[in-house]
Amino acid sequence: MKHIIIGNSAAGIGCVEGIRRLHPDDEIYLLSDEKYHTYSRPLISYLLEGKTDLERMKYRSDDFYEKNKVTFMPGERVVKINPATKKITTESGTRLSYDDLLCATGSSPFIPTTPGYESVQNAFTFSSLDDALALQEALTEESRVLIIGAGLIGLKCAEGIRDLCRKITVVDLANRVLSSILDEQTAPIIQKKLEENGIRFLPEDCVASYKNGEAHMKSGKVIPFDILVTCVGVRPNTELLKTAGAKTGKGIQIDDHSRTSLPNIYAAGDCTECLDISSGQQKVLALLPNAYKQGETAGINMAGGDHSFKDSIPMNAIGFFGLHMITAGTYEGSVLDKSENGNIKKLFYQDDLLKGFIMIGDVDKAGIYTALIREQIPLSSIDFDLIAQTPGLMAFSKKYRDETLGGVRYGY
Amino acid sequence: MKRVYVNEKWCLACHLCEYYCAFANSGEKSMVKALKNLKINPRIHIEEKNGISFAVSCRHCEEPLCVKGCISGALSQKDGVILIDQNKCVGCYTCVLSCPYGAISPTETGVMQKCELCTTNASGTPACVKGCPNGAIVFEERGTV
Amino acid sequence: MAIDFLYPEFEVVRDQSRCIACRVCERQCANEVHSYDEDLKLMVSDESRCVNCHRCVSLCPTRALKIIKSPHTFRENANWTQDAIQEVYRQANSGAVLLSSMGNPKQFPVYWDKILINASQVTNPSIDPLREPMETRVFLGKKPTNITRDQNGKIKTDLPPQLELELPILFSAMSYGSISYNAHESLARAAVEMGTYYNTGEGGLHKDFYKYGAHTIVQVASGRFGVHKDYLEQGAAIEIKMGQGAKPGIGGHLPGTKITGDVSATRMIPEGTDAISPAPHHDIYSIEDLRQLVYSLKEATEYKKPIIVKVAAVHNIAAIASGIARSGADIIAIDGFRGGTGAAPTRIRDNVGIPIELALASVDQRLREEGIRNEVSLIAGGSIRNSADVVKAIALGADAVYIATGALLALGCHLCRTCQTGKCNWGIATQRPDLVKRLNPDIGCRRLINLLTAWEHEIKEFMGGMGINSIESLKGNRLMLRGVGKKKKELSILGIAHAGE
Amino acid sequence: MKKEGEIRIPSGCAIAGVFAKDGKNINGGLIVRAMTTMHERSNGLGGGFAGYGIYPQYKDLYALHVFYDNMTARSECEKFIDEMFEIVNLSKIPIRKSPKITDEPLIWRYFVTPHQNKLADSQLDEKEYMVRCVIRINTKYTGSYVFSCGKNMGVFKAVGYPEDVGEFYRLDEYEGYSWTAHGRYPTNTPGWWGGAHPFSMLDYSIVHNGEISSYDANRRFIEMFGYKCTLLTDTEVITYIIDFLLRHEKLTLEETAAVIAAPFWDTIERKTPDEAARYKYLRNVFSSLLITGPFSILLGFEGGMMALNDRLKLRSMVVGEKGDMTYFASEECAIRMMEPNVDNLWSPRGGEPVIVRLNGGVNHGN
Repeated sequence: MKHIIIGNSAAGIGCVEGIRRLHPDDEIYLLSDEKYHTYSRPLISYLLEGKTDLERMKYRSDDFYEKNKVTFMPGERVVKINPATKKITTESGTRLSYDDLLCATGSSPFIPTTPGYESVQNAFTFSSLDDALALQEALTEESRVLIIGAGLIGLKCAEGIRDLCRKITVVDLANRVLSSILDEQTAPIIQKKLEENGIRFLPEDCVASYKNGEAHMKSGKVIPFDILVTCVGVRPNTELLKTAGAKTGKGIQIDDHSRTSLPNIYAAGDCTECLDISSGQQKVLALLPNAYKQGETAGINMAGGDHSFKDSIPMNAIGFFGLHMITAGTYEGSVLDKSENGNIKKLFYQDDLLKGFIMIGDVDKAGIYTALIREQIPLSSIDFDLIAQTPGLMAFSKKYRDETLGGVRYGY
Repeated sequence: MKRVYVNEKWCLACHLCEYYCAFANSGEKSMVKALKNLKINPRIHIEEKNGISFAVSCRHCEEPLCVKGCISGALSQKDGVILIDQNKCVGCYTCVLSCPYGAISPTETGVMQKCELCTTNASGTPACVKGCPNGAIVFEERGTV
Repeated sequence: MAIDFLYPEFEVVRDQSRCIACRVCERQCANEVHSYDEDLKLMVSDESRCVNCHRCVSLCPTRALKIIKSPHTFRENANWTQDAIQEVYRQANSGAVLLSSMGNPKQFPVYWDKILINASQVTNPSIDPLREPMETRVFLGKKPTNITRDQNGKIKTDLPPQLELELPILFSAMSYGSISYNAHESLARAAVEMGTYYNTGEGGLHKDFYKYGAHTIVQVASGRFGVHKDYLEQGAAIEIKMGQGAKPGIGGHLPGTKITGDVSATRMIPEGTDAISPAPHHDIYSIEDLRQLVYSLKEATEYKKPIIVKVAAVHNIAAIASGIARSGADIIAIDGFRGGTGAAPTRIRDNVGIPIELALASVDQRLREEGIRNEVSLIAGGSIRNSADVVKAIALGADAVYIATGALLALGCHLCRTCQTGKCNWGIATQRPDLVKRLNPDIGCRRLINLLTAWEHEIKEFMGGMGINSIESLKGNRLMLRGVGKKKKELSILGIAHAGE
Repeated sequence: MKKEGEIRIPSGCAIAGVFAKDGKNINGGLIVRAMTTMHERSNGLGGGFAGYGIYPQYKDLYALHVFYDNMTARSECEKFIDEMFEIVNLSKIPIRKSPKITDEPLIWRYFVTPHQNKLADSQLDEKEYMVRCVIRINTKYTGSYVFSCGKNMGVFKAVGYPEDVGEFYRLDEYEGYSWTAHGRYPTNTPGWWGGAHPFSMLDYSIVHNGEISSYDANRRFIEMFGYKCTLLTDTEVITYIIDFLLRHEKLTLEETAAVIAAPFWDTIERKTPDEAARYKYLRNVFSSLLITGPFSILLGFEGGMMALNDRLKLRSMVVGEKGDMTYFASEECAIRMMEPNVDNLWSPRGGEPVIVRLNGGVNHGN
């Protein structure tokens, strides 16, 4: 069998590893429009911050392609997929046929149409290594940086370049930072942390126009800047498959086997949309763990296996200046607030299930809550009071512990 | 593969596993030198309540959510053992978010640590197993988890 | 509080330069000797509570602890020893009988240690147990006196009920109640594994252990606790306990605090009530009465199980044993004055009874003189400490030996001799669930198996050295023994020559 | 030094035997010559022979061979013999004086039969009556020692090398269908005539090479049944055990062998269930009669002979056949001396008896 993978990030790599779990010898072609060895995109802010470097941020070891017998084709942008002939064409004119194909084309930063944007000298986005390197190149100790968007990317970018510039201002339309994952009660804690570290936040505002190195805000404020980074969001790269005839919504639509609507074509990662089981809605869950698992699922199925991934939920682990937070699921239903001693813990539950949580500060063992959401464990089957206080296996049944810790097999 | 299994029936909550773990991963030859006047930060933790107690450490899952979710590629699975390359880890806590057992925790430097079945230290057999006085923690081959 | 004149017997010595304050000592001491002082940031101890059981010492990961005998002393006095003085204080405080546990610790002669074993040289080859078969199988019970044959002249092979042992060592009676469920499970499983037997003692048999019945000796003692038809039928043999080496002539007393849950159900007495075993069986006031009980039990079990009569070694033991041999009993168990106990009045334990070596020698000789040695098997107990003791006991005439203290040591007992408090830190002599769980039967069973396996190896080495390849050729083979440093009278009772003779 | 009966005396030895299944007479000189080849296996502290079929003219009488230390002992003992038995014939046993055999006691022979009234009064069977009388003499009559008491057989033994002992007793003048012989290498005796071998009881005679390690276990057990081990030798206790098993317990020779040289348990467990049960029964019931340690024995009895090794075969023993003749010896050379052209020659396995009987084939054991 011959497999083609488009995309060299988590989903693509997951796909390689998925295929190799079943078939050590199937042919694999991996094409990337970037020229780099696979690297971790979320690490670009850490790169600027100096917490990692180009070597260490490689997502897999140098011998990854060789070890996995992957024909790696860097710098090859695929421009066409023909599902009827099972062939692809690249920008350079290379044509390849496939038996199965994974489309893991990721997402691209969205840049709102703003008057004067084209005239901005140092305008950047922040989602690829090239973006980061370019930004780094442009930064000086005197730079005043304006970041549009106080989401995960914008804030991580702010943290990453904090020591590389003089001034950072972050603007967002919302009334708080991280509005997609924090509520009004918890967002100010992060905002405070950012401000303590010299990052200015401008809520409920947006740029009306750029003129002469200044951003003229809708509110009337004028913010002079040297460098602009636009981080208002990303859009799934669906064009390639959409053109080929696949069903797409916000992202490429896939099932729990990572199959698209086209035969022998799979998709995974940020370019897709899938079911968030915590909310029951189709969503673009542009998260690395999600991408990997979708890619791996695709890989196993491409190799002839039968694997499904049906428990996607939104989840985020992120930290700023040593203050960590972990959130997962959706914030629906009743709230149990177990915050104490400056640590935030809000649990959202409904219909005997944990739906979501927000933890800031002490995030120890947060994965146990994640598991409650992901595995949809009925809260009545565990000691919810205890687990709400202290995440631990103590709150589960002895049988559960015997199975997970003791390796005991019941029912055999 | 051989895994660490915990039988809570025999756990005495003596916490020796935690100390032997911390010692084994300290790189020191003397436990006194390694642990004296320190608050230990072991990779195995006792949970105890109302006379029930048990040790929790990495289960070395066959489908490890931590490895699959690791954004930096620092976590990997080698011969069934889930290892962490602390040099690659950036301390993002995605593994903490992912692990259903709470078996990954930060070190003092902010990168993560977890049980590696003592394959990366000088202990040989996992130190918690060797140090358990009552056979509550064992290292055995029992098929898949 | 009034002055009690008692000073701590032990000192807890903690090397603070080693202590890492892991607090395992604190968590593991049921006597609450250790604690952590938050202000001092140090572990501290209250030695007045220490019983010297070594639990803390054994678990301390940095070996920061040791327990030493307090050097605190009275003015030296060979007559009024420290023990003698303190016992007076204790009784003056309490007005009570002194209680102790385990066997007589006093300085009486240990005859085992004055007996030496023979080995072959030149005239007769020693046998290498690693190369040649070396057999330790033993049958306990009556041996028929007349061979009978069928019409074809073939020998009829029916035998009276017997116990078949793969090695001549049994675990002697320790009741569920005096020792823990896990201790019993360890003993039972080890007995099964090693092809021998353990003994319920007088506390009945927990239903969970019925599955080990084929390797269980069920005891009928004066309190008759837990005795019912099913119980008798579970066992491979029934033991009538007439006496115990640690406390000949008196009964037993398990305090109500130990009669909890399953112990109470197994004993068939209400929770919290004291279990009092009378000094005599109130239906046995004579040897004729014993015979009646022996046959009652045989009737009850359809003559399918051998009956053991266990007696303490006392002054006229030979005559007593002769009487028992004629009572219908199949096996006599003799328990020497060093035998252990879960609780006994100290004075009785330390002053009543005679050494098993002398008792065994005189009983074996007496039964042979009367020509009835084949009517009964002899089990010797009461401080068999190692394989050499086993070999010596068998050469003196025992068919097998009982071990209990040795078995408890294998399980972790450190002979602190405070079983009566019920706070055994090793999970053996206790019913407190948090303490009981400290004895994992998987480990306990393995250690017992190890012990017996090691002894078996050693016994075989001894036998091979003597040129004997089957244990039956050792039984009563007193020529294989020589005494050292003992008087003529003692040697004559033991029936052995002096070394060099 | 202490003599036999005062201390246990281990010894090494040479043994030999010859048996004519057709019952033809063999001259005693043959077995004496056989023993000369194994001179080095003895040390001059004891030699002896047993011959069967040698007293055809008195074949229904018990032949008592007695050593007396002195005349007083003799007159005391003879009173007792006279009291218990009808003496049909008494005489000194003819000897040939030799410088190699010294310090001989008085050696007398009596052909006797129990007084019928005494026998009836005793309520014992005749053999038991004989045994009790002999044990009584040997334990109560100081200076008297009955060393042979069977019918139509006799033991001849002395301190000295066996070939010299044969010469001394003029064995070339006796004829019998079965002979056993023994040369002794005791390691701890001044040499006492009574301590020489064969040891016999009624018509059972034993010659034995070995040193059994089960001695005291066997002795203390067998003594419960009226036997008294006065000599403290292996041969004595083995004889009593065989007497007990054959005569008292009425076991067959094969069963007797399965007691004293019992198969190992794992061997027993490999047999058929029926057989295993019988072997197990015998080992169990007579556990104290298992003989361990090295031995090779020749058991002579009226009409037959059995050779048996300990179960590990820790002592040598070879068997040879030629026609109706069967030969036994510690070493092959002794057999070759008796019959240079044997047909079969083999070394029986440990614990497997070789039994020969008059007019019967050689029994190779199981």
